[in-house]
Amino acid sequence: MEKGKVKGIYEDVIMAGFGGQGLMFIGKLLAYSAMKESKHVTWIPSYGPEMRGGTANCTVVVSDEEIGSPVIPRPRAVIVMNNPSLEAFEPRLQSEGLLLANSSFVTRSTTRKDIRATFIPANEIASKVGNEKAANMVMLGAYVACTGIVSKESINKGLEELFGAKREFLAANMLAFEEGVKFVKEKCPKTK
Amino acid sequence: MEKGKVKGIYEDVIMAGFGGQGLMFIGKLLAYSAMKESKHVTWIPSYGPEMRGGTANCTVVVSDEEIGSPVIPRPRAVIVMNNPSLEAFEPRLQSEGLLLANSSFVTRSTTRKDIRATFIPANEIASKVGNEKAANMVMLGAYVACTGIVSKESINKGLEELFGAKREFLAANMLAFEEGVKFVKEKCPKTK
Amino acid sequence: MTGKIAINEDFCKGCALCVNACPQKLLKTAKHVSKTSYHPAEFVDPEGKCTGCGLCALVCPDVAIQVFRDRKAGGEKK
Amino acid sequence: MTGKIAINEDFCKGCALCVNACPQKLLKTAKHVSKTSYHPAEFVDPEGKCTGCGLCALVCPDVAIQVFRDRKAGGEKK
Amino acid sequence: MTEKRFMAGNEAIAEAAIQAGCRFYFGYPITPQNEICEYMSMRLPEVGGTFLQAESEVAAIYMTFGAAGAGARVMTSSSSPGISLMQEGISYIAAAELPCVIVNMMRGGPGLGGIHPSQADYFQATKGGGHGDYHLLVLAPHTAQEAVNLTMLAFDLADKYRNPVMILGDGNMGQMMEPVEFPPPPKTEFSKKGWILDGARNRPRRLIKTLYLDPPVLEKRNLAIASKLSEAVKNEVRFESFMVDDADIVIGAYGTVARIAKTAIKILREKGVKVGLLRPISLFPFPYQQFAKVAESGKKILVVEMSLGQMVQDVQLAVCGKTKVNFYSRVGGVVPGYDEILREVEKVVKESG
Amino acid sequence: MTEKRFMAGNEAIAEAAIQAGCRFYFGYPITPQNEICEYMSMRLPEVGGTFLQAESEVAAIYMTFGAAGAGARVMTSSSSPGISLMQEGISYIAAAELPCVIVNMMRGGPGLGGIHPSQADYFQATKGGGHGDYHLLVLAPHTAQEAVNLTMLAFDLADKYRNPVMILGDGNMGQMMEPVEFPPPPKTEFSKKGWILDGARNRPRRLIKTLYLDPPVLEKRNLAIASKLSEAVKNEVRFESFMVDDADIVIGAYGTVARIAKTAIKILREKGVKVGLLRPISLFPFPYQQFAKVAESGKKILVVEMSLGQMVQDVQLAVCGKTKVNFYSRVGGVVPGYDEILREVEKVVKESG
Amino acid sequence: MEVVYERPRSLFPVATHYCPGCGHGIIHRLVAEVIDELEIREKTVAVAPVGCAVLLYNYLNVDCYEAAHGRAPAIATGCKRVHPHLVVFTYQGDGDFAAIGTAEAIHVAARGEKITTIFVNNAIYGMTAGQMAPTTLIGQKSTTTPAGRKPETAGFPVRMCEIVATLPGAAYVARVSVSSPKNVVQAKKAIKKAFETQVRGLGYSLVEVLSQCPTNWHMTPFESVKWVDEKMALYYPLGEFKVPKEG
Amino acid sequence: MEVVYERPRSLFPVATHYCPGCGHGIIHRLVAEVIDELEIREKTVAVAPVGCAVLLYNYLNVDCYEAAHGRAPAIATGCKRVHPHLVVFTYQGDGDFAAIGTAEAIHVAARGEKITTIFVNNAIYGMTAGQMAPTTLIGQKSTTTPAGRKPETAGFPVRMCEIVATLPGAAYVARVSVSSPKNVVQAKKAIKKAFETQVRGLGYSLVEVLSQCPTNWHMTPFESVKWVDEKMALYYPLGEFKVPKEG
Ligand SMILES: Cc1ncc(C[n+]2csc(CCOP(=O)(O)OP(=O)(O)O)c2C)c(N)n1
Ligand SMILES: Cc1ncc(C[n+]2csc(CCOP(=O)(O)OP(=O)(O)O)c2C)c(N)n1
Ligand code: SF4
Ligand code: SF4
Ligand code: SF4
Ligand code: SF4
Repeated sequence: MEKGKVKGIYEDVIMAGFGGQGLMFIGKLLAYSAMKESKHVTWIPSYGPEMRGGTANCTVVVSDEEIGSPVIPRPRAVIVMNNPSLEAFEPRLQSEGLLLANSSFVTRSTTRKDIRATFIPANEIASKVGNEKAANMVMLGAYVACTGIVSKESINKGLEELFGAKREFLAANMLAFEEGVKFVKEKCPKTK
Repeated sequence: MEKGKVKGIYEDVIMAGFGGQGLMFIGKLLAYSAMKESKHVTWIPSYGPEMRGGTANCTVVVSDEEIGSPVIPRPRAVIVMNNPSLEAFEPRLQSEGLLLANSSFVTRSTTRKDIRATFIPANEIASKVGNEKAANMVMLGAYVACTGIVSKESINKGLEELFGAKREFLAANMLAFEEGVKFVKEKCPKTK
Repeated sequence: MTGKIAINEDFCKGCALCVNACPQKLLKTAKHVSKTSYHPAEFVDPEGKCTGCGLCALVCPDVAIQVFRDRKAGGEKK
Repeated sequence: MTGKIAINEDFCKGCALCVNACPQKLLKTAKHVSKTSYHPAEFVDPEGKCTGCGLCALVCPDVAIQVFRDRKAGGEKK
Repeated sequence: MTEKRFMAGNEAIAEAAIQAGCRFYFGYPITPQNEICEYMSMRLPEVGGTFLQAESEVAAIYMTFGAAGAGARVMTSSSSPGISLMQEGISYIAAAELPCVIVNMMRGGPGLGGIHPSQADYFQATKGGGHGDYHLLVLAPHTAQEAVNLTMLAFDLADKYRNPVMILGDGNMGQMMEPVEFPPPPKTEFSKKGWILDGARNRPRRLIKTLYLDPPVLEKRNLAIASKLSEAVKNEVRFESFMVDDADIVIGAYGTVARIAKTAIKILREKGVKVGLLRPISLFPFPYQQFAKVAESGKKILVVEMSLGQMVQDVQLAVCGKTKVNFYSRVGGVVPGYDEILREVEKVVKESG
Repeated sequence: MTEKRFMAGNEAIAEAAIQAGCRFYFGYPITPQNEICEYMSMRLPEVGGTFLQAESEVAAIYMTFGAAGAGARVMTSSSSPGISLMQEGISYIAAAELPCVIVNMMRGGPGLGGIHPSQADYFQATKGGGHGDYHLLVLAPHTAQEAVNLTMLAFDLADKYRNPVMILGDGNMGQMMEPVEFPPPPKTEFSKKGWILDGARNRPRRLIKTLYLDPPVLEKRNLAIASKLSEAVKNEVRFESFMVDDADIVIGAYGTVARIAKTAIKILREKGVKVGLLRPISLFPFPYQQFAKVAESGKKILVVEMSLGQMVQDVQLAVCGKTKVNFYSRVGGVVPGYDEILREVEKVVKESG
Repeated sequence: MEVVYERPRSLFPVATHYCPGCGHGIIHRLVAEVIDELEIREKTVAVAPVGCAVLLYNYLNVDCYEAAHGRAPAIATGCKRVHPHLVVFTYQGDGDFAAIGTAEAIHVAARGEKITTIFVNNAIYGMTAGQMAPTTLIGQKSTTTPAGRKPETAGFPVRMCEIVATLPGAAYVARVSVSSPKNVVQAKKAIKKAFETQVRGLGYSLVEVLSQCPTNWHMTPFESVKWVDEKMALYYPLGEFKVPKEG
Repeated sequence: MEVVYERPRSLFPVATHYCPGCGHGIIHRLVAEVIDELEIREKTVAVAPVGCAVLLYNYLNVDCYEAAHGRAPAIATGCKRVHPHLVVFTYQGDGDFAAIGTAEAIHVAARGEKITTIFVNNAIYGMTAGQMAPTTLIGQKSTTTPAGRKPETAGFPVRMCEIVATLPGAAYVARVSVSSPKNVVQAKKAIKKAFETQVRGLGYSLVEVLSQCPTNWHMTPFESVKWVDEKMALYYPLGEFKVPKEG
């Protein structure tokens, strides 16, 4: 929903990328973690054959009120993990909206001036901390850092509960998550 | 339709009996013959599994106007060829209506006083002229004699055209038909 | 071995399958018409030739035939 | 008998069935990612061992392989 | 004038189809429309056509799909349960925009029900028993002659709108024999050349499909079909207005019930009751305007159906509260007699003072 | 309060069914409801139930028939084309008065269409896509939690009225994950002892049938079913009235569209536009009276659907011309955004001055 | 004298609606006898077809479903899964089992569903008055093959036993006829084996019964049983196609 | 050097939507090659199934219908009856041909309809993402048999060739696979024979192709072709089940 249109806690985000980049995963994780904080949440995936091989996306809404539309025509934030996703969702981002792009795959810059865009070399970062597969967690860390919509603890618990995450997996993912937080804090000091 | 309710030529009749007694046949013949006299006609059978073994009936309407209802709740005339049919249709006959019963099979008399009932030993009559199977034609002859709704010639032509009747078959049936006419003329002189 | 049969006219439809099945030729189609307006099968065994073999009953589609047999025949119930 | 093959990277999905099919082991999965974001098959035949047998093409689900053979080999078109 | 033939409604429909150029029929037996099947099996080979008894109604409707896509004039027929089985296929045919004629000789339902006349498949026929937004064009004859004429028309409408057309009758309509004539069918020719599948010789290949995974594309397709149908709504409303002009009460009825109502009207008129009949011939498109006009002129309405109340909803939509819509019905295979209708009209007269 | 679980609508429905005592599920895969199938295949064996993947939707609905007749709580599910294939069976189940729950997660149609959300099977669900006079009870949840509650309710209603109940959702509803709780299901017990088939031990044998060849007998059956349904019409109307009281404009919408409308309403309210939502929860019986009341109080109505106009007819029937019924729709799998609904409301505001 | 043959108890003492000479009557009787002999009446559920035998339940004194055309196996499956201890059987004509219900027929066998099917093959559609069945013989006349069935347009008759026997889930598959006392005895044996197969939980059992339809064959009952022997049994050989491994 | 192998002309030069290693691609190619070799492209009509191959028409340059799930044989019949001179074939998955479309599959063969079916048996529902197919092997995991297919509840896999071969209307019936170069060569031969059978008007022809679905089997493409050879081909023996009498 558009900024300033409602009071209280409210965030929505579309996450998009190749199938296999773990977008669905971090979307669910975000929603679940927020739910554990007693917030209202919805998670809605794109579905169908286009997921196979092609790109996939999901939309997460978090609010302290009952959620109306789980479908977001003009999202407040967008996380994109590849070029086609940038093409698809950059135009839909609302003014002042947050664009988080994984620059390990997204090769062009944004053309919009009215948004807050951050390009994050998520795969490189994730590699550096030992697990390239956790690039998605880097992006989630960045998103959570920018919005503050859930706590790190909730994410940690979410990983454990929702995905029955094994100890090492948990640690590796949380490490990546924190790198994402760090990246944002360092590069975009404006963020709360 | 009820007597006196419409002007012009109009007759309706329900014919009922065992499957195999040739009721459908004479019904079609009557309708076809009347059609050939440029009258409007409808013929409608009872249909479905009850026809197998059980009783069957058909309704014929002849008129010089377009025919509305082909289904006749209270018929002007009823031809019954067995007891169940008498039970079924005697009560439905309208006041002053014509009941023609084949007394070779119908074993009880009518209980109604307000109708014109004639009991015709059609099988015996047909046997006498050499073809018991033509009992139906005896009944048709009686009906035509009572109502004058079609000419004998039309019936003759109808038999030929509709059923491609062979010469002998034709003759035998017309003979039975005439016996039916005769029976009525003799026994019920009131009939026109 | 002697036997006899009873035909239930309420059920018989006069199909005559029993007539053809009886090895002793003891069944025939009756002249009269039953209540259900069929010509039923008729058991005619003046000479007591019926063995109670039950073949008529075996082929009767209308289960109209009851078969009796002399005790000494000792035939199992079919 | 000598031959060679050409792999169309627009079609190849990197399934590696050809890699397994090549009797001369001349195919391998490339390090690089194609436009369609697969690691395509790569034809590596420095010693010219390819016979143009076409087995790789036979099993390729994406019709990504074109096979050439020396004229003198005179092999029929498959 | 052609010669009159004495035919049952089912046979008349079959013969009319053949005279309209139908050369392919796929069907599965079911009472009370077996005579269509049987007549086709006898007649089609005579005219070089193909009769095929399908293994089921599901197969029959898709054989119809195949033949229609191949460019043939094709028909199938069934009765209520069989038509229910065809709902997926009907939706597909409408989606693929293939012309064909489907006959439903309705019988009592739901379930196996009975084999006697019914009109309880009205909603299924007119609102879409299958999934998705589509509509059949639905024609409801009330005499055998009209069955002939409407069957011929049905093939033309199917071609004109590339849409399946349903002939909606009932057991009575199918079994009843009446004199019929076969006028030469309208010589309308609709070019099918542009879309039929007959081998991609000297032309780009063609496709008949209904899958559009991209929602905006499917939406466009849906809207295109809708706009085509709205053309039909404009052009193809058919009805009979029988003694309506001076009537105080107008009976709304179609098919068998309508002709029974005519008898009631004749009798009532002789009694001095001013009653008429507005008879929808096309059930889709429905003559909403005509009913609206009736309502606006202050006439009372009595809808009579062999269903628990289906067409009456369309009548209500049409009159929009402007007059009272009375309703009378018999169901389960019971055909209302003209005497019942007569009584109902008199009730309405009394109630309205 | 039970613990919140984070579940997709499809899974929530499946789990709710199980918690409501459903131990038998027969179905055939189709997007976008495969998760119901899959969840059932995993969970039912855990609770001693039976999951069976049928060879088709036709078989699935008749397996459901068989299990319902045997006295079990049973469910099947599918999406639009599959539901079309079930129409004959649904008519039979209604005719045989067997309780069961049928889920339709609607997708774009007609034909194969697409797999994205749609509401174009409204007529099929509410007016009867099968033959004969019958009605499903139809419930349309708009959140996963409501899907849970209505699924549990559905089993009770099915038993109470001995009638099939349909849960009508769409792809969004099925795929979307939300927190849900599973309240203990209502402890309503409906004695099935009197009619189920489980072997004629120490009692006269029983019959489950739908054939009544004698029209008057079938008519009686039809009327009995109708009178039972009219009870449901009296008792089971469910709806949500959201900010309707002081509204000038009332949106009529159900399911996914309704929740999207709620967002539009929140935004509009902040802008000072007095708009509300009347959300039918039961589509059959339809909240006619509630819409009539809205109309009588002079509010404008805007119906929004993912169909080319189906529920809007019921709204029109309800308001009977007493207010203008505006209509907005997206079809083919396109989900209307709250921004579009917002725009439409503003248009209505402008038009009505 | 002792009664050596009388009406089986599971059969209501009523006249049937079948035509004179129709095989359905014999087959009903055999099923009833088997039910009586196995003493399973109180745990038997019958599923009647759509076809001439739709009124089966007027004759058999057991719990009964009336199915939709062709769907009896699906209904039987639903019932059996709920009550595995019951004996569930379908009774189906050739239109029902071999045309509209082909998929249900194949798959109930493929699943090895523990039910029994009595499949009455009379080479015609009886109830709808004489249309071609999938089992109608080449050359045979019907109301939809007025010139006799031609394989070029109407295809070949389907042999269901041969098909079902290919499926591992089918435990007992046999074809019998009721055209003569000897065949009736055989038929009963097969029906009994089929029910026993189910009771023993071995899998699906199918008995195809060649059955005369004098009415729609336009023959006398006697001509019709001869036609079963002389024509039908040639194309549809009698015998057991599959028997449970353990005896 | 001469081109000894290249893309068949009847195949559009586009990438497919199939997963890496999927057998559909190979089978499409073989069909296209046969169409090219028989020079019948301009008189061929394909009927695409509902299943992963629903988009067949994006690849094959011939007139195409897209059928409803399981109904391709009925549509093909409608088309072929209108245009007997055309070559009409259906391309169907195992859900399409052996589950929902069983009746249509059996009866198109029973009628001896002069069409060809390419039946792609990948033992799973591909398009809907991995549910059990009628051909799923015992023990095989799928999303609706999470613990592996158990015959007691989910029944036994269906062998369509064996069934169809019992029908007189079927002229050519063969099972092949595309798991190795050798098998691909065999597969093509069978497909060619099948089309020739149709062209020569001999009856119905069916080629069942065992095909790998790496995605839903959760295997690499190479593992999946090995699984075809080592598991599937055991239950589904390769070979010709019926060949036309005259050669
Ligand atoms: C869906 C559906 N289609 C068709 C029918 C009509 N119908 C009733 S019985 C029957 C076939 C009867 O033949 P068969 O199964 O061989 O049994 P029989 O009557 O010969 O014993 C048909 C086609 C129906 N009731 N329902
Ligand atoms: C009537 C209907 N039921 C179900 C579906 C969903 N559906 C689409 S494809 C498919 C099965 C696909 O499996 P298969 O036929 O084996 O082909 P594959 O995708 O494996 O190639 C199903 C069940 C549908 N589209 N229509
Ligand atoms: S077999 Fe039975 S029904 Fe037929 S004639 Fe003999 S006793 Fe009567
Ligand atoms: S077989 Fe084909 S698609 Fe697969 S890797 Fe080799 S060239 Fe690429
Ligand atoms: S029509 Fe045939 S099958 Fe039906 S009852 Fe008569 S003889 Fe028997
Ligand atoms: S899911 Fe399986 S069958 Fe479908 S494209 Fe992928 S590999 Fe092929």
